[in-house]
Amino acid sequence: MTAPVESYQIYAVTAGILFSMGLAGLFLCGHFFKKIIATKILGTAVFLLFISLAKRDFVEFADPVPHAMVITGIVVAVSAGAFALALARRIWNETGRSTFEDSQ
Amino acid sequence: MNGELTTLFPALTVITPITGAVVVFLLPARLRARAGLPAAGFTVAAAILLAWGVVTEGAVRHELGGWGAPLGIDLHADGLSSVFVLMTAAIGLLVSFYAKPFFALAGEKGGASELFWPLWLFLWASLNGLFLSSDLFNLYVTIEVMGLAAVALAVLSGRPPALVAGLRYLLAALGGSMAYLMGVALVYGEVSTLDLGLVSEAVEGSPAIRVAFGLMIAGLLVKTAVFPLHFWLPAAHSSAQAPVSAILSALVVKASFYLILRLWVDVFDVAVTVAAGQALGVLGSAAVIWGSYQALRQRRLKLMVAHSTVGQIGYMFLLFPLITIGYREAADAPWLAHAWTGGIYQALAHGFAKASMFLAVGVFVLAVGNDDRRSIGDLVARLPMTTFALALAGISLIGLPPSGGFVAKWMLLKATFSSGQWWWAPVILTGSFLTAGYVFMVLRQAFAPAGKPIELNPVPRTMEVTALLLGATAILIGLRAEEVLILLDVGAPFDEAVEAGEGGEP
Amino acid sequence: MNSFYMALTIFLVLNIAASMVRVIRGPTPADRLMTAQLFGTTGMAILLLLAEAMEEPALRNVTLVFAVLAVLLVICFVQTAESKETTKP
Amino acid sequence: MNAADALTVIFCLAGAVFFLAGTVGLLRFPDIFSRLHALTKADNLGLGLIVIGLIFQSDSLAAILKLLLIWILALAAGSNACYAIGRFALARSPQDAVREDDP
Amino acid sequence: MNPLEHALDTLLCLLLLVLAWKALRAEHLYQSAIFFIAFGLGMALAWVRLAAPDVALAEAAIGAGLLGVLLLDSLRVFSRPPNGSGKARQNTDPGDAETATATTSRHPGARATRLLATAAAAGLAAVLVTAIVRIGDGGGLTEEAAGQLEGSGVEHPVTAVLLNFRGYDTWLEVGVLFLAMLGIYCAGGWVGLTGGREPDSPGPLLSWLIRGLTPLLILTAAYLLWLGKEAPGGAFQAGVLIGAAGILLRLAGYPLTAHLSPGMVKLGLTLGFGTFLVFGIAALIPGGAFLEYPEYWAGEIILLVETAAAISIGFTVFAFFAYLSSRDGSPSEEHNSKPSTTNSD
Repeated sequence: MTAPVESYQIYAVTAGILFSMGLAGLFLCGHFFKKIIATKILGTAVFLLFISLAKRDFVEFADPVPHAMVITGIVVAVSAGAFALALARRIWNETGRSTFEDSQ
Repeated sequence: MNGELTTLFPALTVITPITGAVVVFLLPARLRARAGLPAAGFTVAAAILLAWGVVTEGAVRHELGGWGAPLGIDLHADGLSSVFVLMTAAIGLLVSFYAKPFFALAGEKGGASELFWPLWLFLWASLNGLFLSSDLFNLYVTIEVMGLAAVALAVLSGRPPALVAGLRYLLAALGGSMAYLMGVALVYGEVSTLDLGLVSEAVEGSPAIRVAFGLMIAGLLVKTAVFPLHFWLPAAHSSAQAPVSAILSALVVKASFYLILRLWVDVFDVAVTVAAGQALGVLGSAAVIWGSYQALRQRRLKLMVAHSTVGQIGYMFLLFPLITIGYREAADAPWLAHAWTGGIYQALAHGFAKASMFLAVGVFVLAVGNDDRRSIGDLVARLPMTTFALALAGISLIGLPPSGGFVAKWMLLKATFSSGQWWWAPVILTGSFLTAGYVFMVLRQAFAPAGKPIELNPVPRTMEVTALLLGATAILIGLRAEEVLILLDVGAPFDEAVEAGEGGEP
Repeated sequence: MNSFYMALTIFLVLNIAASMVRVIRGPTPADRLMTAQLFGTTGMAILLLLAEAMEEPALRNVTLVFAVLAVLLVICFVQTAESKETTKP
Repeated sequence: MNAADALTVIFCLAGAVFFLAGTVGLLRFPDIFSRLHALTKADNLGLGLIVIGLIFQSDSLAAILKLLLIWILALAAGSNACYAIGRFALARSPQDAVREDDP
Repeated sequence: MNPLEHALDTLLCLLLLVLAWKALRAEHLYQSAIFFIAFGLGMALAWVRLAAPDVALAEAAIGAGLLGVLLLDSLRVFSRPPNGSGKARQNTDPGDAETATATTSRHPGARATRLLATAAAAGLAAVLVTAIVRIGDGGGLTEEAAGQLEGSGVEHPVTAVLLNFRGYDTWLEVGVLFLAMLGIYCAGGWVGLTGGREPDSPGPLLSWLIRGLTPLLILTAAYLLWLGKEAPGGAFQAGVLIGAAGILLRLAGYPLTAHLSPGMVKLGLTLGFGTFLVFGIAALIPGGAFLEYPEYWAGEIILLVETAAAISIGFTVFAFFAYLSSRDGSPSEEHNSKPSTTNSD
């Protein structure tokens, strides 16, 4: 790479790749369980980008605003994930379906 | 009214419904329904206060936590947001009146229907929060609150089709809001501020901003269920219970449309290109044709109304190509105001009409037991008020003269011709014909004599009255358009609508 | 010293990467879960080394959290997987 | 490279060796019980040695006590995990626990 | 940037990418669960490398405490034939539930969509990476945060932003937790936490460990909560630890929810959110803005609000697990009985 690569840029680039991997996973994976894992990977990718840009603005401590946002985001992602898991389990118990495919 | 007090109103519109939700949740179940209505009443009062404050004082800004723009979060209420807050209040109040008897009836059949009131008040608070917030990350959190509350309401009945549709809706909503958040991350990385006003000043057309803008709009398009990304809407809105479907179709979908409009016009007006506007226009017209055509083919009434939502949302997106073209030629081109008011009017009229249609269909399903189109025979004799409500809502959806829908489509048509983009006109007209198709098909069947007289189970009168009131409002805002336009013009980007003497009657 | 810590951390991360093979090959779920336990312990060692390398005492709290929660996963696996046992006819 | 640094290097390297042993054991051993043994024993010892190595670097008593607490917790977690998984695996497939002639 | 740190960062990023890829592509659900738990650990290390100890603490607590347990519990459900009337479409021999990714690739249409989707994802990755690499140097809000820090009542910048500067976000987010629990009730029926069967005791050794570990968990939670004023720590991490203690006790078969009346459940869920709301409205009365703490009392108010939030988050996290594992844990008859016939207060 031309400019000296800082450490935050490595993580920022990984965030971009993880994001598209999570999005592809969300559409391609059939099973509910893996779709929920895909949404979480999606969220983690976005938070990784937030925090790596925060490290770029390091003065005597890294930029606290993205840190607070990411902590809020992690809790939101976990609660949404728990809700999705509850729905998926209930659907499995009621109808034995674990994918969207066999719906007409 | 000194200025200091009006700054409280934006916070009040968010706090009252949430306090109502917490109080109602803590009450025992039998008191819960009785406490729900007063909480809805207080929220409507706060919304009216806000609208009144905006009209008298102009745009109102509330700095949460007292810290101000770059660090803290602000609630900013201008004409556009207070119009949507008022719409949510009006529809919300009438749906709440409808929901009280509905859940009293549906309560015994199981499901967690006691939880309707806390969830609905929470959703209402997140809608108000979204219309007023002027911070990009806070908008993400509000969208998540709205998404979770909407899905929780959609699966309230506990039946398997509702659960599957709810999970598909939740996963689509999560994907959409994560794409939006990725856009926010790129914007913050570039201009390192989150307040909408500061971002719009600091932003220029750099590649990161264009990608961020694209991601945010794509995420919000998923949540607004525009044509290619609408796969989740019909199942979710039709399998939900009647008042919930009305809330989802009339209000929740409008929130992400409002956000796209806010980002498109106020924040990223530098990064917006003509091609992007045309692309959204094409998506909108595809939605109009596809949604209305699908609605024509449905046998189940609720599915038909849900597909018509997809169609009507398409009309709102015709607004974007008409506005974006304006920047190249002349910033104060005469048709900008028409397109702007036309698009927002379409959102308002569709809200009232769709809510009234879903409530009317709900009454019909309660009375007859199934929502199959063929069993609607002789409805006019047995449920006259519901048929009248269905007719009023249908008129507004098609866009026949006195209704709000007509004002919206008429203004869009005027803007299409005076802006030279004539190709949107055939889309609007075919859309109206298709909508007329399925509305008159239902009405014809309602007036046709039924084969064998089937007995109906009794339906509480308040439910029919609320459906009728909503349909009447859809017509009313067409007749009395001045008030809405005055409120709409506070801080509007193209504020020539009133001076140009257009007023309500075109 | 700093570069020594970094070298050791790189070695431990390679350790984690290598033990992923067991997750893929592991015949029974118990094997796979054991690897998760290994990840936990190695992760704690890495965190302690980074705490020294980056002079950030807060990382010891992170290690403490990992240490305290390490056993939760295993007990959950044993309890839930075991109840699956009893249901098999 | 004063004495403390030298001691740290020695202990941490020893710890790393044990981690390596744990991982190799995990990958190479034929059945679940030997893997379990390699995994929990080797890793805890590896972590212990690294903790001792880092104790030489830490200045305050609180830091030393925290490091030791972390190690003790890891030991407790490791041994109990070994016991729990062992019992579980025994219940699942008793036959390969008593096999004498391993390939 | 000495080369060794570069090597570590690159290695960690590669490991993360491989773990995420395997979590999505693994054939058996158990594999993808374990890969995802390892991915969570890798992310904690990434946060540490990016000088974000608070986020690493949150990721560690939530990843190791709540997420792993929820995933494993859900795996038990997915790998067992449904106790409902519906018969399972996939073969569900315990341990390795066949995932649908293998089945969809058989009929021809899926192959095309898979290729199209992977191509689109690769394109999106390319666009994203170019945008990220060419992003300007924003500078962030570090100066503003440092400038206003002494007015916020706490020394640690992240806690100041989380609870004072952007308190509205945190308040809404505690609301999201409360909402998610309501949603789970909607999905499963409002029966409170007392339904279902408690798992049997895991045997003498583990019970002794759990009895010793739980007070330590609560102590660590209190330590993190108190530490939040001047070092990484705070309400969420402490709350999840309290929840993990509850989950631990439940796993050990202690009848924790037996004497929890629905009223107490509701109070526990709304405590944190309500305290936040009360202090926010209290700030309105003297004419200030919503959630505007008076500077003199800011430190104490933040600590009080954080304690209430930690207790409420702990209770909600515990309720997530207790409700889910009790609802369909036992293949008992409760499926065919109407979910809300039991006492709904």
